[in-house]
Amino acid sequence: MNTLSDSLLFLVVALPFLGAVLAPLSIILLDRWGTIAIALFPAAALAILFQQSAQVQDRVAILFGFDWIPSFGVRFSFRLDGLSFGFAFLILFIGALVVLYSGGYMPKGARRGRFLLFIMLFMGAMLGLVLADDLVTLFVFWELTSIASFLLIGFDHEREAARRGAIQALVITGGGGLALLAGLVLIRESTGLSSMTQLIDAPDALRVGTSYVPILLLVLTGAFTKSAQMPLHVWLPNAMEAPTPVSAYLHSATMVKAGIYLLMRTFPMLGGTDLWSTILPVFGGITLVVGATLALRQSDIKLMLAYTTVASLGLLVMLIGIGTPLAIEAAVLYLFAHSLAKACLFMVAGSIDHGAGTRDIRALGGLAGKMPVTFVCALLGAAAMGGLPPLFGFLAKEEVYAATATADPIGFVTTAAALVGNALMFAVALQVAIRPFVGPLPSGLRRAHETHVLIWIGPLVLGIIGLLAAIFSVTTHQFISNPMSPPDPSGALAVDIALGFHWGPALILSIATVVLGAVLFWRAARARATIAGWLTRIGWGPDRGFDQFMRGLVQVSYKVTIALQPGLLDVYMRVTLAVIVGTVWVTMVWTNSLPSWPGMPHLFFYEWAVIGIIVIGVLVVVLAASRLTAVVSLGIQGLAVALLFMLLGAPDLSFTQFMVEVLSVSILALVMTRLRLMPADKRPWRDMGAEAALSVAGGLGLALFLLAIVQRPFDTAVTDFYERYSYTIAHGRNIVNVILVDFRGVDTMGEIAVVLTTGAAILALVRIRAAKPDARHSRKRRRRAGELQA
Amino acid sequence: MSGIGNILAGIFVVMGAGFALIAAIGILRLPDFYTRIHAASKAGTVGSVLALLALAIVSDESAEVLRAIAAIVFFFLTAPISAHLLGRSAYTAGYRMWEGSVRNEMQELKETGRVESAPSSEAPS
Amino acid sequence: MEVALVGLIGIMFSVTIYLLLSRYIIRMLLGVVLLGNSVNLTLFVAGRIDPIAPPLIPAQLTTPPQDVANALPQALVLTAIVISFSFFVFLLVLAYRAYQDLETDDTHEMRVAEPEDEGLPPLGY
Amino acid sequence: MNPFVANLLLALVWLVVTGTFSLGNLIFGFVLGAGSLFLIREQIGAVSYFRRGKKIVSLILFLIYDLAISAWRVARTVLNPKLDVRPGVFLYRHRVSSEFEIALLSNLVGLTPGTLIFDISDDERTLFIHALDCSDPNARRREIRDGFERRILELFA
Amino acid sequence: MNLLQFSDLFLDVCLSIALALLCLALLLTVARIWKGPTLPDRVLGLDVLTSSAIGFIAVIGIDTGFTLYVDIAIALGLVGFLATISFARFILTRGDTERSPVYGAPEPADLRARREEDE
Amino acid sequence: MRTVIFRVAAPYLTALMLLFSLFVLLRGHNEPGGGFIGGLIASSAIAVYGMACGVEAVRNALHFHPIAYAGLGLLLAVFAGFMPLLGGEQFMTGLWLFLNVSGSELALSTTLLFDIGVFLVIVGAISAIALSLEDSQAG
Amino acid sequence: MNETQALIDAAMVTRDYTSDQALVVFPVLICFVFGAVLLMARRRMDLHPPIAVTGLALLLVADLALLARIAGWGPMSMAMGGWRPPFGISFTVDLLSALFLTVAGFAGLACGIYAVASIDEEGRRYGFFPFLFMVLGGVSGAFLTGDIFNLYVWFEVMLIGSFGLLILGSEREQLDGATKYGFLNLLGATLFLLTIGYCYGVFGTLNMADIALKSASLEGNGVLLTIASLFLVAFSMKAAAFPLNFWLPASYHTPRFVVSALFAGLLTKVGIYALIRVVLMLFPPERGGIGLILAWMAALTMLVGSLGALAQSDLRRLLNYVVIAGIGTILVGLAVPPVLESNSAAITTGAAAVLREQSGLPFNNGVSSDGPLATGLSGAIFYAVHSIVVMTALYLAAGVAAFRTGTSSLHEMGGMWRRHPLFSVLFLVLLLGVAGLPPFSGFWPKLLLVRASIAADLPWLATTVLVSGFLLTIASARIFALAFWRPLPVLADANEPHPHSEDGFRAPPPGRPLALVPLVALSLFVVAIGIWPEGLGRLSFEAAHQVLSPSAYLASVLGTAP
Ligand code: NA
Ligand code: NA
Repeated sequence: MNTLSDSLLFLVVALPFLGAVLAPLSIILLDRWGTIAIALFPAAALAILFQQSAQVQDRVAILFGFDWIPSFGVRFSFRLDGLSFGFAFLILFIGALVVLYSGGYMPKGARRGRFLLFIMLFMGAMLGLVLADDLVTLFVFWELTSIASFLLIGFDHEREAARRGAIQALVITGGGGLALLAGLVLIRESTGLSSMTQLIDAPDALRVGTSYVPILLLVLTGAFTKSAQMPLHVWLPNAMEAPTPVSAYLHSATMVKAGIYLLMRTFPMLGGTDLWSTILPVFGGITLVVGATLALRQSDIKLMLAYTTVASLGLLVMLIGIGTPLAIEAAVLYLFAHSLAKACLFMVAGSIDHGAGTRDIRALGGLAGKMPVTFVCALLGAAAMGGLPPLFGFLAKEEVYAATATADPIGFVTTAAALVGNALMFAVALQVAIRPFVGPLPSGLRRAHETHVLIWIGPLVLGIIGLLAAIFSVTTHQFISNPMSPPDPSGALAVDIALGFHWGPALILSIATVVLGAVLFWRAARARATIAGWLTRIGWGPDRGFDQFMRGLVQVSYKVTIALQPGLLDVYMRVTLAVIVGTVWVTMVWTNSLPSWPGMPHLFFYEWAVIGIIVIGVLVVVLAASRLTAVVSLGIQGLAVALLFMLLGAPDLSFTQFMVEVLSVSILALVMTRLRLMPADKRPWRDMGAEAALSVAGGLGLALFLLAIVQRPFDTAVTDFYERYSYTIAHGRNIVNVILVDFRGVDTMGEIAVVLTTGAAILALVRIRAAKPDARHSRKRRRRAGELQA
Repeated sequence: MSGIGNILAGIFVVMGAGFALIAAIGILRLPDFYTRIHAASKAGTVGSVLALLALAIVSDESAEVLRAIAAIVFFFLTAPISAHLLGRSAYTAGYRMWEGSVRNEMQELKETGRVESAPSSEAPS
Repeated sequence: MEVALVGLIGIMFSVTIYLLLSRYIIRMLLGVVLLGNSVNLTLFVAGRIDPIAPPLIPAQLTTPPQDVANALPQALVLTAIVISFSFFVFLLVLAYRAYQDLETDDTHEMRVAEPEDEGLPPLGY
Repeated sequence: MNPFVANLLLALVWLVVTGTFSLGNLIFGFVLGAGSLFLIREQIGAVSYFRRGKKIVSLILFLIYDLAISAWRVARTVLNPKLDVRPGVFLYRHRVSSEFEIALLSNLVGLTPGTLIFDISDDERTLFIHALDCSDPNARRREIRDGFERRILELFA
Repeated sequence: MNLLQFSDLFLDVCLSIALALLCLALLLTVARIWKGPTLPDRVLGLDVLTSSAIGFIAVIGIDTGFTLYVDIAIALGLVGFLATISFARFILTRGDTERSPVYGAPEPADLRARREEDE
Repeated sequence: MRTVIFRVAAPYLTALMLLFSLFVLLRGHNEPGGGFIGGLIASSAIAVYGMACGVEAVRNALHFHPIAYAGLGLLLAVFAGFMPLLGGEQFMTGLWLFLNVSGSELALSTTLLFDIGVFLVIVGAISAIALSLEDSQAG
Repeated sequence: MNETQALIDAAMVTRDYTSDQALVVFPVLICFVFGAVLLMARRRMDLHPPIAVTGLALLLVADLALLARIAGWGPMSMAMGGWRPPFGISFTVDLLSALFLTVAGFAGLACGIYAVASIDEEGRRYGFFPFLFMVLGGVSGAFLTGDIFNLYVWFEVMLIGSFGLLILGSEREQLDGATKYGFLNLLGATLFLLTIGYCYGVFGTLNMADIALKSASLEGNGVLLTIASLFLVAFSMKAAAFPLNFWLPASYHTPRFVVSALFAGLLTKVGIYALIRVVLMLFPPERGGIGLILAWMAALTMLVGSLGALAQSDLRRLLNYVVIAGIGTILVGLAVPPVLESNSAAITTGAAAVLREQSGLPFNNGVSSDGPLATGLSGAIFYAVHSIVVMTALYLAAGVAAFRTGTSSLHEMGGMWRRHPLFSVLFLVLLLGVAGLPPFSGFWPKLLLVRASIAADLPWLATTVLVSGFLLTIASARIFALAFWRPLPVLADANEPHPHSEDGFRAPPPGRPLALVPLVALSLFVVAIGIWPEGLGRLSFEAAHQVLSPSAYLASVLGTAP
């Protein structure tokens, strides 16, 4: 691996990001033609990539990268092999066309620059994702695609539907991403392997590990969310709120394929088990059939395409689940065909929208004359999607049928699913390609016109590529699709690929597809109504479910939060004190560290008297019917404590306690009695009992723990030190004071900072009086806003 | 000297404590706030002053003696003031006097403009 | 002696907790004062209370003559007293100001920062 | 020079000369100084100083005497099982002049047990005195007039 | 037994008696504070408590030989005075407070009743 | 409140208390006392003065805002800790200077300076609190 | 004289004192000096901003110098008063302290600059900047001190300073919020003091290094568990961990935005610091018993925080809960089970081990040899640093947003994406950072925490981390959609007064460029750490190591112990 090619390969990853940074500037300087300049970035990247194609065809994996975060064991490393090459090709190629397309499609102004920035950002993220070797690096790019798509889907942010679509995509794919993260971390923690290359080199490491099942489920969750498998597909149709270039790019060729990429990538180490070949075909098959059915129900072209995308993704998942070399090969081909065709058709949809002002299939017709180029594009795209020869889609579909038919033991089911799905998709493709262009021109479409060259160039190129790829299928296969599929253990290239008819079940199934599709197309309106009827009868779908989930989440959160944070200080105190008391008791009992039974203390009578006065004072504080009595009793207690300190040989303490206590009580009485307050502490009986129990338990617990401690031997080294050096070095005869100003002077420094700040804080508290009406006003305002919302 | 000092101190201590007790009994027994002030401020002060005096006698530090004397002066200065301020404030704030009080010339003066018991020379103009 | 003090501390903590559980800020403030005292006593007792001579070094000597009380907890408690006094005064004034503006000292009625009628956040997008 | 300052200086000189810095020695020095000043009182115009000193001493002695008497009275009242009190407020129109003298008089009257300065009229001429035993206000007034007031008047004459 | 020994013994006995008397005094004062019934009564109780405590300090000072406790007594006297006069001041101004509350509307009857119950 | 008795006596009482507070402050290193207790006594003195003679009198007497004294106190304390750093000692190491003044020893030290800082903080802060509360109740 | 010298040699630290040691006290000194000077300069309000910003910049410089010193040469200590530890108070700085200190200084400076633009004359007059310095002084002291009682004192300095900031404005909300904040925090601080009392009663010492040594020799003693648990409760209150978090959502939204920003960044993190320092370092054998409780607390705290964030309609109250979720995430790192052998061995061998050469730490393959606890702890430290920066920035940004829309209610906000695109991007970066999405700073520590919990066989804890991140992602997306994307809702009442006159938004416009400077700096940090986390990651790892095998720390404190 030499440095130059390394750097060049890094450039592949970096170029889209570079383009992103320059996009706004380019638009400002060159207006819509600036998009051409930006399209050069992916084009350049593509060129660099193709330099490596020889090695890729030889199934040599090119590794490049550097230590990113050595302390986490994370490398910024990439792996260019057949699989990533194929995906990278799609991303860059379609990406470049989409960039051009957006130049024509997006309205003028700064928003175009911003849009292009996001598109390029997404392109970089996607490219990084498919090229990443290190698992963490992969995840970083994975999430980056979610973020970029959030911004893109919500691009028309002033519409609520766009915001909803963006949030939905982020929630679903982001949630899946977290599952993926868990899976990746689990892989690393259970095997110690941290890159795809390492995993590929030890393909059985995961399957034999004890964590296989959780890893598989987590990775699949990630892949399924991104690749819109039922019932997590809902975000995809809703993402159609995004501008059409976004749909053409993200929702045909790239983002939705990230999951497929992940499945293909992990197939060698996770695939081939019963679990794998059960889950994937089931989810994939259901997604295929349901997605295609729902596609037929739609009348908005973009939505029709979106649901067929869902169906296609289901088909891909099903194929990967089948997991035979043939199936994988078929998946690769289908992936390729689908990406080209779907991107083309989305762009066509955008072109129609742009030129005719609507995307509703029922309002469209007769545009062939007005928008001839678009019509051609539509035909090419639809033919590829429908699997008609001589387009690449046809080849793919042949392989699909070959693969499903040979799937064991579920061949019949998968084939049936594929047939139904393909037929439905064929019908939809026909609708998209035919309906808007033939028949009479509705009056509303008189002003329809062909669109800007930047708009139609993309689909046209894609359509032609679809054609060429099929015509030169051997080259295509050699270049792209063969390296993408994992090397067959048997070594033989089992797939025979050429543009021609394969006599056998595959052809029969293809014909059946076309026939069935044509019928459905013929009765499209009826079918739409029927499906709509079913949906109404079901009445509920994951899309509504999402709204319910979000609302429910907020409502549950609200209830939980209100319950946990009721806004009542006494509740807060109760919980806090209960935690403290519980901690003392539980740990003390748990560790059996209760004190031993103490002997009767020997006290002088006046010591008893002082303690007695404290007890009386304290009890009066709590029992007093009036708060004045309570305050003054507090003073009694304080004075007695001060006396106690004096009796115990703490004159400084006594000194301070006297002063502080008297001051506290005076201030308390002065301030408190100015207020009209409840004289007594009225609690309900039940509360009173519980709180008294808590109090007694607390007092007892804290005291017992103290007793347990004072029964232990005590190390007086520190105090001995103070006694020894208080006078001899610190020149002070009052050891306490020497501690305060010398031995532990820093405490005192903090203490005076507290006092100083208290003074300043009280000054602020007393002096600043806010204008009260404002506050009330704001509350009212808030409430009214809430009503508005409701 | 010390022996006599000790004996003197002992006597003063007991007297002081006795006065403190008298003050306590006084505020417990006397009928209203205004009469209790007498017990509190007078007997209480005398009690603490006597105890301090005893301490001054016993102490062999002259500085402490001086401080004890200063304290006594301070107590003598402050006791009447606090008693005066307390009583006056309570009266002004409207706390009633005991019904058993024999006269209130202040009230009398305010209501009638003159005081019966006082000789005319005593009455304010 | 320690046992007696421990018992005292237990009682003080019980009352403290009971007061702190009150709905009324003024009661809680009483609890705060008691809390400070209880904790200070705990700190004091934790340093053991065997010798009860004050930790002072008489003139002519360079170290204390006999066993003196543990000086360290005294210093700690002194610091703690000052700090808890500061906090007490602040909270007291805060309660006063709160009463002025919120017209209550019942924490159940002080629902300004976390109003009862807050309502759900927007449920849309 | 103020005779008191002179006396104090003499006491300090005594301290320095004897080299013993103690309270007792200071007081002793003060007394010695007073004695030496007393000898030359005519020459240095310290006659009034000594006269006033005598008055002050007499006031203090009277205060102690009065304090003892009335403390005993209060004690007897309080401890008497029958609790025979006849409290009341009487007024007293004093004759002293300066604020300081008023304050001093009030303080002394207030200090003695049994009497309490209740209020002072706005013109500060009349003291309202609460007495524990107010059965004979004129007797109380007489006691004050012949006791503290006379001595204060003499002192500041 | 010479004079010194006798005087020491005498002083000891006296101190014990004094302590007993003071303890009694403290307890009785506490009783008055408990009973009230008015704020001034309680303030007065605190005042007596303070002066009893001063006596207590002095006696303990003599008893333990740490006569420097006199300073604590002085400080207590100072701060006790401050407390008493500030209470006095408060009692004086409270009349005004009652008639026209500083903030808000006139005092409602129920609150007034509570306040009176308070005394 | 400001009756003649109190008014006349208050300045003397205040002076007496202030004197005592300084005494307590200065001898704190050797006997019970120190900056904190001294400061509390001094603040009590100022409070007594304020009650007898009014807030304005106190403000005039202090001249600067009380919180400034407190700030000065903290600065002094910090400075006392900082001085030894200049001399290459650890923070807050006590530096002592024993002056022989006419036979008696006068001890100056950073710990004393520190204690004076404590004193000022307490006096300043408590006076500031008292005065602001006083104002708020007047207004 | 020789005799005196002998005494001094026995009692005082006589080792060579290098001038860079003075750095240890500078943070506190700077704060106190500037706080005091600003308090004294009451007549010159115009001078407050320049003086304050100078002081804050100085503080940050001192913190950075200290960090550089510690990162280069290991822990450092200063014996206050020259008294030999454990007898005097020593300030001891290891990487953990220095790291927290530096970030605190950064947040402080950011808030200070923002405040210059946003705090009005009245706020200045009544001490905004002095309070700011006092809070920072308390925080710095808490990070620096090596003495447990002294730690309490710094807690209180910080607390009272925060009171001052909290009530600045005296609005009704503030009075209510401050009441709850005040009582609960006072209770927490007092519990801390009480526990110090118990701790002193057992060990007879207050020096943390000394306690660490002694507690290792008392291993298995039941009393220690109670003490450690009480410390845990006390610090959890400070850190606002569930179920002791009440005070935070009750108060953090009431003061000025810049104050919330400072609090959110700093105060709870001091609780975290104390948890690490005291519970992890002083009572390592006891951790086994409380590790599981910590794990539960962590999980519940995360959920309470992230659910709370979803439940709020006011942006600031929402952020309060985000702070709590962050605390829960940090706690995860403290909850994973320890590896006891290496840890307690380092301590029990006592003074000899203390001086043992610190072994080179293996970072090469990133799999720490000390197992999940080291990974988790470094994740916690990393996350704490991230959280300080991002939460400070978020509250500041919320202030700007509230000013620009005149409200902080999600019902009423809107339209900023169109009108203030750059600011919106800034806000978005912060939201993504707080949600823990890559490539922003919040992701990396989360990765470590997930790794640690999975390695420690606590999959449910890892799940909770991820779920909480998921919920926060939802909350962030909602904020962004509602407040930024959505057009400004039209209020029904056209006669509505101009929203800027509302309480809380009366301050002069923080929309001024000056207010954006700290915001940009903080956001750059979030991005920079997201893209290149190695520096902070390495520091966190080393800091965690120093905590878990504290020989260097102990050596720096007790290095010359007899
Ligand atoms: Na925080
Ligand atoms: Na906090």
